[in-house]
This record gives sequence, structure tokens and C-alpha cells, in this order.
Amino acid sequence: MTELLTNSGLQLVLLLLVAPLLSGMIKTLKARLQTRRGPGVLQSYRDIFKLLRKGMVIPETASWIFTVTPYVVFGTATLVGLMIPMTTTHAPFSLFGGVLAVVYLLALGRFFLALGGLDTGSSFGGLGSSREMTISAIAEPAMMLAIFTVALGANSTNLSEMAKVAVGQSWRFLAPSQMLAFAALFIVLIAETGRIPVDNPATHLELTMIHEAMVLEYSGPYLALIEWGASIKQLVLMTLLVNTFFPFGLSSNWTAQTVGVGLVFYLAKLLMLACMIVLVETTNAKLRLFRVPELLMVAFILGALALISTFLF
Amino acid sequence: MILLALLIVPLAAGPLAFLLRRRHMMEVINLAAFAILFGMAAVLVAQVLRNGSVSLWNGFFYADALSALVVLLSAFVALVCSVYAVGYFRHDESSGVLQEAEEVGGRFGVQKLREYYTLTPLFVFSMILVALANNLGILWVAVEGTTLASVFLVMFYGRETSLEAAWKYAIIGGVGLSMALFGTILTYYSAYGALGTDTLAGLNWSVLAENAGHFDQPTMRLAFILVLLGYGTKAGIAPMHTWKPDAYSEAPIPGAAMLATGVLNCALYALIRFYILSSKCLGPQFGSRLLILFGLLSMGVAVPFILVQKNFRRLLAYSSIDHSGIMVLALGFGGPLGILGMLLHMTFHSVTKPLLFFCAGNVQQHLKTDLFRKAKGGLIHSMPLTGAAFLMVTLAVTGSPPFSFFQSEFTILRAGFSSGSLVLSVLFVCFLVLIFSGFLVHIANLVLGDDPGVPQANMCGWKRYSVAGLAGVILVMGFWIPAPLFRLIQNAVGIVVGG
Amino acid sequence: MHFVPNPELGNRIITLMAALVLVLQIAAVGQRWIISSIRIFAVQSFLLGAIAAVIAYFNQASHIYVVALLTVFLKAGLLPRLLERLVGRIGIRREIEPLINVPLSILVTGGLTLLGYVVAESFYHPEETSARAALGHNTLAVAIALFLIGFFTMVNRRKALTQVLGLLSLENGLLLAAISLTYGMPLVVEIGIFFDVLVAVMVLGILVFRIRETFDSMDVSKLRKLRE
Amino acid sequence: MNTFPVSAAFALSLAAYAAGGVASLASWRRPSMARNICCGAALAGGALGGLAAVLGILQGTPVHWSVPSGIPLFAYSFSYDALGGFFNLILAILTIAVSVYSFGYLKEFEGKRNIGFFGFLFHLLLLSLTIVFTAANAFLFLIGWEVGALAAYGLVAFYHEQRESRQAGLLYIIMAHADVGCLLLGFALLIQGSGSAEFASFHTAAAHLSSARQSAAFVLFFLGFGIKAGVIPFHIWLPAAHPVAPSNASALLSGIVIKAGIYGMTRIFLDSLGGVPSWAGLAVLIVGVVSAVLGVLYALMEHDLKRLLAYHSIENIGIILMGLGAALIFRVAGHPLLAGVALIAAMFHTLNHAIFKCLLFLGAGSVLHSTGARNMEEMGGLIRPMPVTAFCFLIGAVAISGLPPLNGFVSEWLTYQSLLAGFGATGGLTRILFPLAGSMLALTGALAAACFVKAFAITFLALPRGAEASHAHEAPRSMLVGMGTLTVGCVSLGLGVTWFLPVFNAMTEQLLGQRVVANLITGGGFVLSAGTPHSGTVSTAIIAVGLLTLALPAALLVSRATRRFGRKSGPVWDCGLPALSEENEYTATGFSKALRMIFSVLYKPRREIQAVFDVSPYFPKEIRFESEIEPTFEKWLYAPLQEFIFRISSRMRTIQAGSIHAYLAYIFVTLVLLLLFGVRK
Repeated sequence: MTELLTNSGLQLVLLLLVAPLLSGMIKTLKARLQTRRGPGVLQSYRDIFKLLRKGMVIPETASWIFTVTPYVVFGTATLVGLMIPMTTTHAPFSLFGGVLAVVYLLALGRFFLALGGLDTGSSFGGLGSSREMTISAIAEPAMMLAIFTVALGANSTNLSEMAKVAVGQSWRFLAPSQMLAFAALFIVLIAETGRIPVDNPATHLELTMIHEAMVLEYSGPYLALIEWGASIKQLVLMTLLVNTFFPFGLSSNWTAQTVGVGLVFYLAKLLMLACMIVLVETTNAKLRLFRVPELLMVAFILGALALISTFLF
Repeated sequence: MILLALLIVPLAAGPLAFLLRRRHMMEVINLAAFAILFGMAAVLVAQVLRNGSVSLWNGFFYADALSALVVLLSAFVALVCSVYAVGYFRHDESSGVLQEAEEVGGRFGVQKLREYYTLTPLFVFSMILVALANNLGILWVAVEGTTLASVFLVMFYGRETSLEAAWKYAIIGGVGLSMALFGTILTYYSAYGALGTDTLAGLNWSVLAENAGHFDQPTMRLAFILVLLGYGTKAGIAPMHTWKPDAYSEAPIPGAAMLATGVLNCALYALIRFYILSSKCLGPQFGSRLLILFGLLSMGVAVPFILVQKNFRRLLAYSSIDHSGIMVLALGFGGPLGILGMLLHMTFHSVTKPLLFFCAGNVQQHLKTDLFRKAKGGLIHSMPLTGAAFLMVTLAVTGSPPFSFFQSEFTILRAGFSSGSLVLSVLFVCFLVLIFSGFLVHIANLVLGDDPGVPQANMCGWKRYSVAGLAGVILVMGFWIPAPLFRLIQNAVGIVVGG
Repeated sequence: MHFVPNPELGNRIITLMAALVLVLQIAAVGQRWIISSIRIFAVQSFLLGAIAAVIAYFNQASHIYVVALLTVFLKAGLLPRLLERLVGRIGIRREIEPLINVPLSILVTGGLTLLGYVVAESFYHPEETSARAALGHNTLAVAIALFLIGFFTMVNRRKALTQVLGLLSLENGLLLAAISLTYGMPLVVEIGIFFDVLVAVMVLGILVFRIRETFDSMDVSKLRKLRE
Repeated sequence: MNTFPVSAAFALSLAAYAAGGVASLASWRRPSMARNICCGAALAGGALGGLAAVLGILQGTPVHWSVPSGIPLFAYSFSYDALGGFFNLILAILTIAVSVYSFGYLKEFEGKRNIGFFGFLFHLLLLSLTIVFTAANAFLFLIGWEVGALAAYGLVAFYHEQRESRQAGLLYIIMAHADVGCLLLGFALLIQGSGSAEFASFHTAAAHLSSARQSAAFVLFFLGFGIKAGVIPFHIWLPAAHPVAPSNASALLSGIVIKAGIYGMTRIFLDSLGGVPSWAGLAVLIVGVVSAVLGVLYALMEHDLKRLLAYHSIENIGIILMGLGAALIFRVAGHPLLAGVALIAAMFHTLNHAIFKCLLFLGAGSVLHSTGARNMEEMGGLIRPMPVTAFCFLIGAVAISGLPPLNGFVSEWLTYQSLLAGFGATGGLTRILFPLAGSMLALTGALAAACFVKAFAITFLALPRGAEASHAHEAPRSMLVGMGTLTVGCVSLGLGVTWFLPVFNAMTEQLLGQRVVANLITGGGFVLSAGTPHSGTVSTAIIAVGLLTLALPAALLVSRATRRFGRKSGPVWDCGLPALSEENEYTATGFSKALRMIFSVLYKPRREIQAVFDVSPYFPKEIRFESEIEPTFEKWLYAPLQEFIFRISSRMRTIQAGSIHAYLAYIFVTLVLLLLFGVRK
């Protein structure tokens, strides 16, 4: 019980702190790659802090759904974070929800976010909600297929179990099925976190935005919660990717030392994944909305191939 | 003795009604005669159940369970129809339809009501005679008698269309019955070698049935074919069914109801009698194949006309073709289950069909049309009782549970499976479903819908109670068959299958 | 003294007369005048009565005399008379063109006769060489042919009255079958059948008359209001 | 342990339904009395039925009765076993909720519609469903089945003045009759094998069936029950019929009536038929996947709230069938434990869907009751005048989208788990189908979420889009209580799943010979597991607690911040234009546009834009936009079929052309042919 509490406490702190850092890092890296100076790595912390100290404007037409949404988004993202192994294979809440719960809890957050977007009656909100739900819907099967490939290898949907199995066979990621699954999940990650070429997190142009359009009416602390939640979600998904496919540094026993070592490895892996994302973002242009399904279809095919190749290899 | 009484009562009631002057008295005579007839039919059933069979005059008249069943059903139909007829003709009289008919009828038209009340008992007499005659020749004579009596019923209203229908009915019926007579003669011939008697008993069914094993087979084969076609014409089996829609839609409703139930029963009864002989002589295979063929053909022919139909009275006729097809099919499937299914179906049909006609009659009398297009729907608003009963009886007649047809059709299906005719059984069910669909769509669109603004129907008690009462009987029949009736049916099955 | 009838002779006579009946039937098919049709029918019926009488005589089956008498009286006498009166009343004498023209009709008739023989063939028991079987065989063929040709007339003819005639000649076929195969049915039955035929003709007569009055025509192919 | 008065409670509940039906019909002239009788008797019947179900399930061993019927051929035999008890439990829950709801709902019928007759149909439906779930005899089963269909027909066509209702009713009853036809044939096949109509006798008979007959029986029953359940492609009646019925009836129709099909499949395939052919499970699984995906895709295009819900019923039936199909496959493959998990998934989803779909229909009924509109485009902003309804609907929407921690999530989770297990438990290429089915389930779930975002948001959020919506008022209290009951059900079945699961022990023992629930519960009774210790676990209770605990500090943080920095309300930003109006809002059509484009291969959308210009072609005065999707199955399957039948029919109708010569010729030709046939030796 105490281990559970300390573990969750630690992981919670890690989540809350690392998530904005990661966002900031991606922004900085991207700017550097585009030979801009860009904001500092800590910019996301500053944003959140600033927003928390702002007054709020609630749209007149909004109902309590608008108010509840930020908590749900934040709550689900954080809760999901507790179910994912970060520094060791022991995720504190692993027993209470596996990868399916992760996917569906994130969906719960998205559900409310979309409602929040529609609640104000503004066309932007509706536009964003519509696009968000559409893209996530078509991303879902690809994601599930990729996850299933891993889960079937581990014979479990429990993330800690999956990580443990992965630790047991470190070079498994070289298997074609794993590679394909990774590629599929990577595409899904791009879509789910609203990155180029699916969405542009840096724009407020009505034709292109998805996530930003939904949260257009939010301000102050609510916006802070939502942004924070979004960055936690991004962290969670990236963690899922790095720790299930590249379990280096994960230890299956939980001591201060293993946590420390794990943390270092973990941050390094995240950084590499962030670099990949940045690379994709800078080398690609944003796709037209109706091109996105094609991209996700590719992901789905990759997932299916991954599944079939578990047979072959 | 009871046999004689059964015959005398209707035979006497007809001329008696002819002598009377007042409408009221004629109604009373008819009602009383048929009530007594029904009571006596019940007595006959009791006797038959007790003794196995009843015969009179050295076996000239003969009643076993099968004939008792037919007598009972005929008497029931006659009674119900006579009750309804009172209300029906009073309405006709008050709305001037009868007077019109009399004018059209010209010099041949005696006073119309008298015509009806005289001919109906004679009609019923022939139906009873069909069931009680032991002699197959007399049976034929009686069936011909039903035709002759009912031709007048068909041309009752004297319209052009009535004449047309009556002509078709008479001619097709005449041809059919000639075939039946030919079949009867050939049966006699095929038995001739085995029996070698020239006496009256040589055509007695009870005698023939005992010796059927020794009949001349080729003759019997031909005889059965002719009888099947002949009595099949009377039963309205496709492709001899063509007179039915015309006759049913032109006759006055009570007459049409009796045609559709009583006459049908008589024709099927005759068919069963010959079927027994044929299966004893030729084995069940020969007859079965033909019967199944004609049964399915009838159902199949009824389908398109039920699916697309403009006239609700003709719809009833096609339903009748469908039902005779079902019964013939059941006979063809054979075996205890098939026969049981058939006789149950016959019983339920006799109970249910009149109500269908009564509802159609009420609608027609109220709206003065028998076309769906002109009726415009929404009947439930102007005639709630008839509308509800119409819908209910439609469900009943198309074999929906909990109504009793479901029991018989289920039994027939089982018979089909045990006779190994799997594909045919599937076809049977397909036809049932299609017929249900067509029928219900028509009637539901007639009964339900927005109020078309037709004035409320003012129905007299005779019509109302006959509809409500019969509806009650049908509902009860779905859940309960009187034990003696079932025993009677089972005994009849025994006669057909093993006897 | 007893004259012993020779069955062989009887059979010859009967077969001959039966053939004559058949010829008359075929003649009726080609006939255009209604009155002549009725007369042909009357002659045909008379011949049938004669056949019945011959059978009764040669087989000493007295009850067939009744049948013969009834036939002659009803079918050769009363019914043609009634029909002729009807024709007189409605004033139509000539048949309009049948559905199938006369030459073809006669060809069909020939086919039907053949069919009658084919069907009757199946009853023929070669092992049963009695005269009676042979008689049955022959007359049955004629009877079936009569029946089928009568039926064909009904299909083919447009006039109500000729349809009735067709029906009647069809029944003549039955009569022939009944008396020659089984030496008649039991008498009660026979009488019942005659009675029924009589009533039927009366009913049909009434109908014919009414149709003529109502439609100003006796062409039943125009009765096509009731359909589907 | 035959001490529980199951039979007494059961008989009483039947009696309550029967009496309620007759009594409300009898009192039809006095509407308010009829209403009270109808709802009161249904409540009593539901409570007694629920009691019987609980006692029956607790008791574990099946109870049999045989009542002599008035029809000598058949016996009314009942059997109250775990499976029937479970479905009766579902029925009882829904009955209680719906009858409470109806106290208020039927009030508007007074003086306008015949409440007595409604009550009669309503009770008839309940009675027949109870009979269907407990019948132990094919004959009784079929009677209950068809009477239920007739009662449902009456309810569907209850607003028979409207053409739409009439047509929908007819379509429904025709399809229902076709399914009875299939069942008749199926049962006849079994009865022929066993010689008896008792279900119990089918066990042995089914074992002796030849494999062709077994396959035939499976196909017939699958068709029959599939039509009833509304699986694609036999679904076309469902979205037509369910929306047009009065809403309390729709709730039952979608909630439980279509589940009779699921019951039938479970009963026949798992219980009576014993062994189904090996491809049967696969067929069920594939049909399930197709139904789920297409069902939700069609739902997305629907803007009629009740039609949308009806399409979701198709989707959920598909999900249930996935579980059922997996159970069949596992059973044939010899994995009773996995089969148990899959069966529980299917059955639990059946219960869950019953509850949330009923809830949603009741919610839609309240909206309809209040605004008179079924088209979502005319609604909007109802969350303010109707807060309770909106809350209940939201819970239902979350549950049906399969989102944690509510009940829909749990059963979908179990379905996922059994599908995943299928990969390891089967051989050959079929194993690939399982994860693929899983991914399709994911697609279904995500699309359902999208659809319910639309349904809830367009209906309840933002500004009212029509006059009716702006004058809306909250539903009467009894209706709220009815919905509230089901809302509590959604939440408690979601959070308390581990306490509820033992209900399935008796069922799996009866059908599969094994109790499996113990394997499904770990972690001190809080955690649901997928059957094996390492396979996967989830705890909805902890998730709920976790969500609350994590949201709480955030809420504290925000409230402190707002206290210090203020919170004010302002107009929505609308690109600088004055005052947002309802015309600026996103519409349901707009919301689903993206998906319509993406799946245009499937929908084949057709659209039409008409602009009316006044002065300049640049300033249209009025634009009319019409869009519709191609009803694939209607167009390519049913319409041609119907056309074919009618073409044949009209061609055949010429045989009755009125010519007596033709009629005589038919007989003549028949005679000649038969004579030739008779001559042939």
C-alpha cells in the first residue's frame, strides 16, 4: 500500500513536471531546426503559470459542461499517466487499468473536450470538435491493431506485464512485427497529439486547426488545465511508445536506484522520440483534412501487417 | 334417427320460409332451424364419439367421425351466418339495395329475401347430405345440389357482374362436377371387379373402403385424378380456382361465407373420402404427390393476387384459395400429423373465415364500395368494432399466433418435415409469409390511418353481436379446443390414416 | 320362349352406335347453327338411350331400361325442347366464329379422340379376354373422347348456349361410360344424377336468358368485368 | 435448495401483466384510471418479475413447470433457469423504470389517445417477453414470440394516423413474420429429430442431426433471431420502427425486445443445439462486426434523435454478437473458460445496452415530450430548461460510447479481452480475425463517441435552434425518476461490476459446464481480470475514485485562482460580428460532414444546393441545402427483391383476366396433362 502511494506520488510529480518540459523541448527543438531562436525550454511552464494567474471569461451561452471539461481532460490524462510504466516496469495503477483503459480514458477526455467545444455555440468550437472526433475515430483502429500486436506478444493488456515481457527480450523490437507496430503507433501518436502533418499546434487559422479550435473559448486557469492535460496526454502516449518498444533501462524491481537509472534512460528515450517528431514536423507540410484518413489508413495497414507478421516471423 | 332429423330440418325450413309472408317470420324460421340443426349436430357428435359410427337405412346414410365433423362445422357456419344475415339483409333493405336488386332481377326475381331464406336451408341441406351420404353417387348429387343452390346466391343482386360471376361459377362448377362424376363412375368400375355387385351398396363408401385393396389399380389412378380435379374445382384449388373471386365477391355476404367454408368443407370431405380409397388401393404415394403439387400451386397462385389486390372481397377469395391449398397440401403430406393438421385447419377455417366475411360485409355496406382505393382507410374511426375485428381476424387467418391457425400450420409443417418434403416445407413457409405480408398490408391500410371523415357506422345488434361473438370464439379457440371436438378430430384422423 | 341374346352381337351393335355418337360429337364441333347443334345433341342422346336399351337387353339388366327411358325422355326430348324454346325467345340462331377456327378444331378433336384411346388403353387387361372387357375398352375410349371433345367445345365456343350444349354433351360421355362400363350406376344414384342434370340445365337456361337480357348478347367472352 | 418461491413470484408477475393488460383495456373510457392501472400493474409485474429473477438466479438450479394447455397437441411448459432468469432480470429492470416514467409520459395521451389500448399492448408485450424468456417448449416459445411481435407492431403503429408509423409498423411486422417463418422451419427440423417440442428433448436430438441438417438448423435460427435482433442486413425495419413508437415503448423495443433475438441465439446455439458447426461462430462474429461498424456509421448520418438511437441498437447488437460468436468458437475449439468469458461479455453487454439504450430513449422521449421535435437540428440549449434530463442523457451517452468508468466500458472491455484471447486459442487464419474484429470494435467505439458528442451537444448544448426548443420545459417528476433509476443503473453496474458478476456463475455452469466468474475477479474484489492472472485487469471503481481525487486538487487550484483573479461571463467571440445567433452554430449535418466525406464510398451521399438570388449573384437571398445518403441495403437488396416479387406478381395476375374460356382452358390443359400422367405406368 505504501509502495503504491509513494510510487503513484512519485509518478504523479514526474508526470506533472515532465509533460510541460517535453512540450517546451519539442517547441525549442523545432525552432532550432528551423533556425529560429524559439522560446525557451521552460516556456510551457511559464504559460501554465501565467494562465493560472489570469481572470476567466466564461461564454454566456456555456453550460456546466463547459466548466467540467477542463477537470475531466486533466483528470483523465493524469490518471492514465499513472497506468503507464515510466521509469520502472511498475506502473502504480497498472492493476487498475491496462492499455484498453488508457485508450478509453483518453477517449473520455476527448469526449468532454468535444462537448466543451460545442457548448459555446461558436462555429469554431463545433468545427474543432467535429474534426477531432473524426480523426480520433479513424485513428483508433490503427492504434488498437498496433497495441494488440504488442499485447498478443505479451499475452496481456496490462502495461506493466507488457513492459516486463519486453524487458525480458530486449532486442525484440527488431522483429518486423514490432517495427511495423511502432510505425503505426507513431503515426497515431502524431494524429492524437495534434502534430503536423495532421494538425498544427501553433496556429489559430480556422482552416487548419483542430485542437486549438475546440479550446478557443477557454481562458485563464481552465485553459491552463486543458493545456497541461494535453501535454500530459502527449507525454503518456510517447511513454507508451518508448517503453513498450524500447524497454532499455526499465527495471522490474522498484528501488531508489533503479528508479534513478530508469529516469535517466527514460528522459533520453523521450528526447529521441521528440527529435523524431520534430523531424517529421519540420520536414512535412500539414495535410488537407481529407488527406488525413489516407495517412491513418496507412497506419492501419501497418498495424494489420504487424499482426500478420507475428505469424510469419 | 338423428341422421334423418339432421336432413329434414333444413329441408323443411326452406319451403316453410317460402310460404311465409313476413320478413320477421322468415328470419325466425331460419334462425330456429339452424339453431336446432347445430344442436342436433352436437348430438350426432356425441353419438359418433360413443358408438364410432351411426348409420341408417342399411347404410344408405352413414356418419363416422369425419362426417360428424363436417356436419358440425356446416351447422356452425349456417348458424353463424344466419345470425349475421338478419342484420345484413335488414341493412340492405333499409339502404335500398334489395329493392334495386329486385328491379334488376326482372321477372325471375321473386321477392329477394324470400329467395334467400328459402334457398339457404336447401343449400345447407345439401351440405349436410354431402357429409351423411354413404353412397359416393349421392355424395356427388349433393355436391351438385350445393352448386345449384348457390348459383342463385351468387346472382342474388342481379347486377351485370353478378350474372357474370354466376355464369362462370355455374359453368366451371358444372365442368368440375362432371369430372368428379366421371371419377366416381371409374371408381365404381375399378371396384366392380372386386365387389361384383350391381346393388346399391356397390357405391357405398363404407363398403368400398373395406375392399379398396383389391380394386383395379389403373382405373383407380384415373378415377382419383378425375375426382381430384372435380372436387378440387369445387374446393377452388388452382388452376380450377378461377370462379372463386368472382363468386365470393358477388354473393351476399352470408352466402359467400357459407360458400367459402361450408362448400369448401364438403368438397374437401369428398376429396378425403376418395383419398382414403386411393391410398388403400394405390398406396399413399400416388395421391400425395398430386395433392402436394396442387396444394402448393394453389398457395402460389394466391400469393400474387393477395400481394396486389384492389378489392377486399376478392382478397378474401384468394385467401380461401390459399387455405384450400394448405389443406390439400396437408392431405398430401399425409401421415397422422398431416391429416390432423388438415382437419384442425378445416375446423379453424370454418370458425374464422365467416368473421372475415362479416367484417368485409360491414365495411362494404357502410362505405358502399369494396375497393380499397375508395375506402380510403381510417376505418377504425368510423367503425371501431368492425375495424378491430377485421384486423384481428386478418392476423388469425394468416396464421399468426396466438390464433389457432398457427397450431394447424405448425402441425402441417411438422408433417411436411416428417414426410421428408423439406424443400416443399420451406416453400410452404415462404408462401405463408408472403400471404401474411400482402394480406396484412391491405387490411392494415384499410383499418388504420387518419380519420377520412366518414360518418359513424350505425350497426344493428345482429351484426354487432355476431361479429363480437365470433371474434370471442376465435380468440378462445386460440387457447382452448374443446376436448370432445379434439377427440372427434382425432377419430377422424384415425379413419383417414388407418381405418 | 327364350331368345338368348348373343353378347357378341350386342357388343358389335353398341360399339357401332358408340362410334356414331362420336361422329355426331365431332360434327357438332363443326356446326355453326345453334339449332342444328341442339338437334345433333338430341340425336346423340337418343343414340345413348338406344345403347342403354341394347345393354339392358343383352345383359338382362332391367334397371338400365329405366336409364334408357330417362335418357330418351329427358335428354333427347325435354332438354332439346327447352333449349330450342330458349333459342326462340332470345332470337339468336347462329354461332359466331369460335376461338379456334373450324378446321383446326376438328384436328384438335381428332387428337382428343386419340387421347381417349390412349387413356382407355391403360385399362385394357389382355389376360381378361371377356367380351365385356373389350366392350369396356372400346366404349370407354369413346366416352373419354366425348368428354374431352365436349370440354373442348366449351373452351372453344363463345356463346353461352353452346357452352351449355358442350356441358351436356360432356355429360353424355359420362353416361356412356357409366352404362357401358358398369351397366349403369345404382338406380337411386342414376335418378339423382338425372334430376341434377335437369335442374342444372334449368339454372343455366335462366342464366343464359338473363345474360342475353342484361348484356344484349350471348357472347360470354365479353363477360370480362370481373378480373384479377 | 428449492425453498425460494420463484414460481410464486413468477406466476404473480405474469398475472400482474395479464390483469394489467385486461384492466387497462377495460377502463379505456377513463383515461386517468387506465393510465394508473397500466403503469401500476406494470410496476407491480416488473417488481415481482425482478424478484423472481433474483430468487431464480440465487437458487441456481432450474425450475420447471408444465401447465396443461387447452390445446391437446401442446403443453405450456416453462423452465426458469439462469439464462432465462437473467433476461427476465433485464426485463424487470426496464419495466420498472419505464412504468415509473410512463406515469408522467402517458399523461399527455389523456383525451387524445386511447391509453387503455396502449396499456393493453404494453402489458401484452411484457407478458409475451416473459413467456419467451421462460418457455421450455417450442410451441409456447413461438406463441410468445409472435404475440410479442404483434404487440410491438401495435406499439409501433400506435400513432397510426401518421403514414410513417403505419408503414414502419408494416415493415416491422412483415420482417417479424419472416423471422417466425425461419424459426418455424428451424424448430420443425429439431422437432422432427426429437419427436417432441420440448427444448429439453432437443439436446439429444441435436446430437444425432446430420451435419447438413445441423448447418441448416443453425442458418435458420440465425436468420430468424438475427432478423429479430436487427443485425445487418436484416436491420432495415429497426430504424424505421423504433423511432415512431411512443417513446416509452421505443425504450422497451430497443432495450429488450430486440434482445429476444440474442436470447434465442444463446438458448438455441449454446443450450439446445449443443454443437453448432465450426463455422457458425465465425459467421456470428463476422455478422457482429459488420453490424457494429455499419450500424454506427449509419447512426452518424442520422439527425433524427430517435432514429440515431435505433441505429445504435444495431451497433450494440453487433458488439453483443462479437462476444457471442467468440463464445461459440471457443466452445467448439474446447476452451470452456474462454467461452465463459466471451459469453459473460456478450450477456453483460446485453444488460448494459438494455439499460443505457432504454435510458437514452426515455431521455429522447422527454425531449420530444417537451419540444415536440425529433430532428436534432431544431433543438439545442435544452440543458438549461431540462437539466436533469440532460444529465441523465449525458450519462447514457458516456455509457453507450463505452467510456470508463460506466457500464458500457466494462462489457466492451470484456469483449476486447475475449477477442484477444481468441488469437491464442484458435488456429489458422481465423486467429487473425480476432484482433481485426477487436480493431473494428475500437472503430465502432470511437465512432459511437463521435456520434454521441453530436447527439448530446446538438440537442442539449449551445443555443436553441428553433421556437420549440426555446420554450422547452423539464419533464414531470415521474419521468425523471424513471430515467434516474436507469442512470443509477449505468453508474452502479459500471463501478460495481465485480459484485454483479457472480450472477453469471449459474449461467456459465448451465451452458458451458463451468463456473468462470471466480477467475474474473482479483485484487481484493475490486479488480476485474480477463480470466488469467496476467492477461489484463481493470478496475472501474478505482478509476472513478482516481478521477475524482485527481480532479479535486485541480478544482481547488482553479477556485483559488478565480477567487483571486476573477471570473466573468462574456459573449462568445464570433469573428467580431455582433451577437452570436443560433444560425452561427454548428449543425448536426456539419458535424458529421467530415465522416460523410471520408466514408463516402459507403454512404454515396447526394447533395443538392439551391440558391435563390435577389439582386446580385454574390448575395444569395436564400440557400436550400439538401443532402442524403444512399440507403445501400434498401436500394440494392430490398428494393430489387420487392420489385422482383411485384413484377412476377403482376405478370401472374394476367391469368385471372376474366375470360371464362381461358379459365376453362386451364382446367382442360390440366386434365389432359394429368390423364397422360395417369396413363403412364
